[in-house]
Amino acid sequence: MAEAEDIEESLFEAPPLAEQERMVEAILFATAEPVTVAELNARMPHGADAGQALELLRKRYEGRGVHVVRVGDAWAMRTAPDLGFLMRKETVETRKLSRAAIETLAIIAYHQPVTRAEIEEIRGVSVSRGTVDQLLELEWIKFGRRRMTPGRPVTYVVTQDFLDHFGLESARDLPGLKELRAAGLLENRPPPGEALADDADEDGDQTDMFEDED
Amino acid sequence: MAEAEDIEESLFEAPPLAEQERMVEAILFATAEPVTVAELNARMPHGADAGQALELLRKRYEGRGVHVVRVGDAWAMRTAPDLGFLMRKETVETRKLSRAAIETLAIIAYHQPVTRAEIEEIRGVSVSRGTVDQLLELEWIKFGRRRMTPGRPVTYVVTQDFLDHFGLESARDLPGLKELRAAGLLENRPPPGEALADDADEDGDQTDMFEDED
Amino acid sequence: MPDGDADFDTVEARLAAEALIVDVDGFEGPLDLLLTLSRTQKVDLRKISVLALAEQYLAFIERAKSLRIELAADYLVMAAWLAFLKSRLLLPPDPTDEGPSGEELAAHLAFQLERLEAMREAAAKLMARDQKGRDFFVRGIPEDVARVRKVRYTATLLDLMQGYARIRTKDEFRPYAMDRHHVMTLEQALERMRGLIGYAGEWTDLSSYLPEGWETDPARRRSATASHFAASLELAKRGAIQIRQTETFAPIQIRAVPVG
Repeated sequence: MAEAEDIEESLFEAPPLAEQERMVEAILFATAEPVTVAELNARMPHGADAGQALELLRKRYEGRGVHVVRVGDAWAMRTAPDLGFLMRKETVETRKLSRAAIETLAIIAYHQPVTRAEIEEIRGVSVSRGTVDQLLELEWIKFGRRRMTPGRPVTYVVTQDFLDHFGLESARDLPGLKELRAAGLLENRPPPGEALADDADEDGDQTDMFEDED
Repeated sequence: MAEAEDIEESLFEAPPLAEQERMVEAILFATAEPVTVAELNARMPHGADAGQALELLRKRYEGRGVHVVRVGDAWAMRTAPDLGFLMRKETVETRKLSRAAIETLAIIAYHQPVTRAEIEEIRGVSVSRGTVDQLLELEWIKFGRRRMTPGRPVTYVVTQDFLDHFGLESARDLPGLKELRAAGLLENRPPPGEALADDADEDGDQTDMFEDED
Repeated sequence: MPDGDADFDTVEARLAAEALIVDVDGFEGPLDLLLTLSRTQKVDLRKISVLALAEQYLAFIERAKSLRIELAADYLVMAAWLAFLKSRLLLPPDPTDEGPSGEELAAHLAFQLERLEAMREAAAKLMARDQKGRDFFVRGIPEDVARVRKVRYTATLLDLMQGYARIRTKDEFRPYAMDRHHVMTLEQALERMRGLIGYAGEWTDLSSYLPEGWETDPARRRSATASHFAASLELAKRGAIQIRQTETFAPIQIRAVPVG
C-alpha cells in the first residue's frame, strides 16, 4: 500500500526547480507576447510552480543582454534597453501620435478609469473620435467598466500592451504618479458652484482609482 | 600629441568581453533571422570580437532552456529541443450542444430506456448516427438493455455523468411537463380545451413509459 | 484696449504676442491658450495671478478681434466668463450674492491649468520612456506555439428542458404523420397490423397492408414494406398470423391464424 502510494507520488511529482526554470525560460523565450503565471502553470507539468521558477529566472537574467520583465500580471523577455542602439535595424517606424493622442493617452493612464467627459474636462477641448479610435487600434487603451453615474458612461483604461510598450510593470509604476496624486492633480474637482450636483456623480472617483481594475 | 592618441584609442576601444557577450545576446534574441559573425561584427562597436563573445554566450546557454545554435554559417537562439513539448498550447473551446443533440438527450432522459425508433417517433424526425455517437462519446448516454420486441433493438439510458453534469440526483428529478409549463418553458400554448387533457396525459407519460423495462 | 500698447512695448513681447495671434489656430482651445499665456508670468503655476491672466486673455481676444481673426465661439465664451471673474475679483464681495466667490472660481481655474500642465509633463515623461520596438525589443523569431484545440460540449438543464418542451409542444398540435417523411418504424407497422389482422381471414398480399400515401413514393414504400414485413414476422412468431411465399420474389401473403 505504502509502495503504491510512493509510485503514484513520484508519477505526479513536479520536475526539479532547475528544470522548471528551464521550462519557463523556453516558454518566455519562444513567445513574443507576455505570458501570465497561470498560462505558464497550465503549460508546465502538473505540480510545477512557475512563479518560483520565474523569480529564479529573473535573477539569472539580471544584467544580461536580455531581461525578464513583468508586464501587468504577465512576464516577457525583452532586450536590455541600454542596447537599443545595436538594434536600429530592427526598429519599426511607428505611426507618430498627435499631441492630442499623446495627452489623451497620458490622461487615461494617470486617471483611469476615466470617462470621455473627464478627459475633455482636463484637456479643455473635446476629444475627437479619431484620437480615441487610434489609441484603441494600437490596443493601448480599452473600455473599462461603465461609470455608475447617470448615463452610465463608458470608461477607458490602459491595456497590457500599453504597459509592455512603455516597459511598465503596472499602471502604478507610471512616472510621477505618486507625486501627482499627493498634489491632488489626479482629482476630478468639480467647478465651484456645481459642487453639490456633481459631487454625487463623481464620488468615489479618485479613491477607486486602479483599485477595481486590477 | 601622445595624449590625443590615448584619447582616440580609448574612444575606439572595444567594450569589455562581458559587454560584447551581452550585445551578441541581445542581437541574436531580437533579430528575425540567424545572424552571421560578420553581421554581428558590423553591428557591434569598433574593435569588438563577435566570434569570441559568441563562443562565451554559447557556453553560457549550455544546458539552459534556450540554446545558441549554428544555422548554416549564421547563429540563432532556439528553445532546447527537449522542451518542445511545452510549445503546445491547449485551448479548450466550449461549444453548445446542437439542438438535435439536446432534443435527443432530453428524450432519452425523459423516456429512458428508449430505442432509436422511439426517439424518432417522439422527435418526429430521424436521429442521425452522429448525434447518438456524440452523446455516447460525451458519456451522457449509454446502451441499456435490449428491448424484448422484434429486432431486439438496443435502448439508450442516461449515465451518472449526465446526472452529475446537470446536477440531478436521478432522471426522475427532471421536471414534468406541467412544471415546465408553469415555468413558462412551453412557449407554445396548446389549443384551448386540450390543455387539461394533455397535461394529465403527458404527466403520467414520462414516469410510466417503458416502466416495465427496468 | 488702451493699455495694450504698454504691454507690448518691448520687441520681444510684441513678437511673442504676434506669435500667439498667428498661432491662434494652433491652440487647442481656451484652456490651452490660457496655459500658454500663464507661462509669460514666469512663476510657479500655483502662485499664478488669475486676475492678471484674465486680463492677458481679454487683451489677447481684443487684439485678435482688432486683427479680424475669426475666433471660435468657445474662446468668446471663455472671454465672457473671465470678464465676469475679473469683476468678481475686483469688486468687494456682495453679501447677498449667492454662489461661489471670485477667489473660489479663480482657484478652480488655477487648478485646471495646473492639472493640464501636469498631464502634459506626464505625457512627455511617458513618451521619453524606453519604448518597445525603439529601445527594447521582443524576440525576433517567435516560435510557433502549436495550438491543440479541444472542444468541450456543454448544455444546461434549462437547454434540456426547453428542448423537451419544444418537442412535446410540437406534438400537441401537429398530426405526427406530418413530421414523418420517409420512415415507418417497426413499432408503427406492428401497431397498424395488430388492428388490421383480425379482418384478414384470407391470404392477402402484404403489400396491400401498406398505409395510404406510402405505396407510391419509393423511399416511403421501401420503409413501409420493410417495417410491415418485420412486423408480420413478429406476428407470425407470436402465432397471430401465417405467412407464405410461393416462390422467390413472389408476393408475400399473410392471413390471420384461423380461430380454433
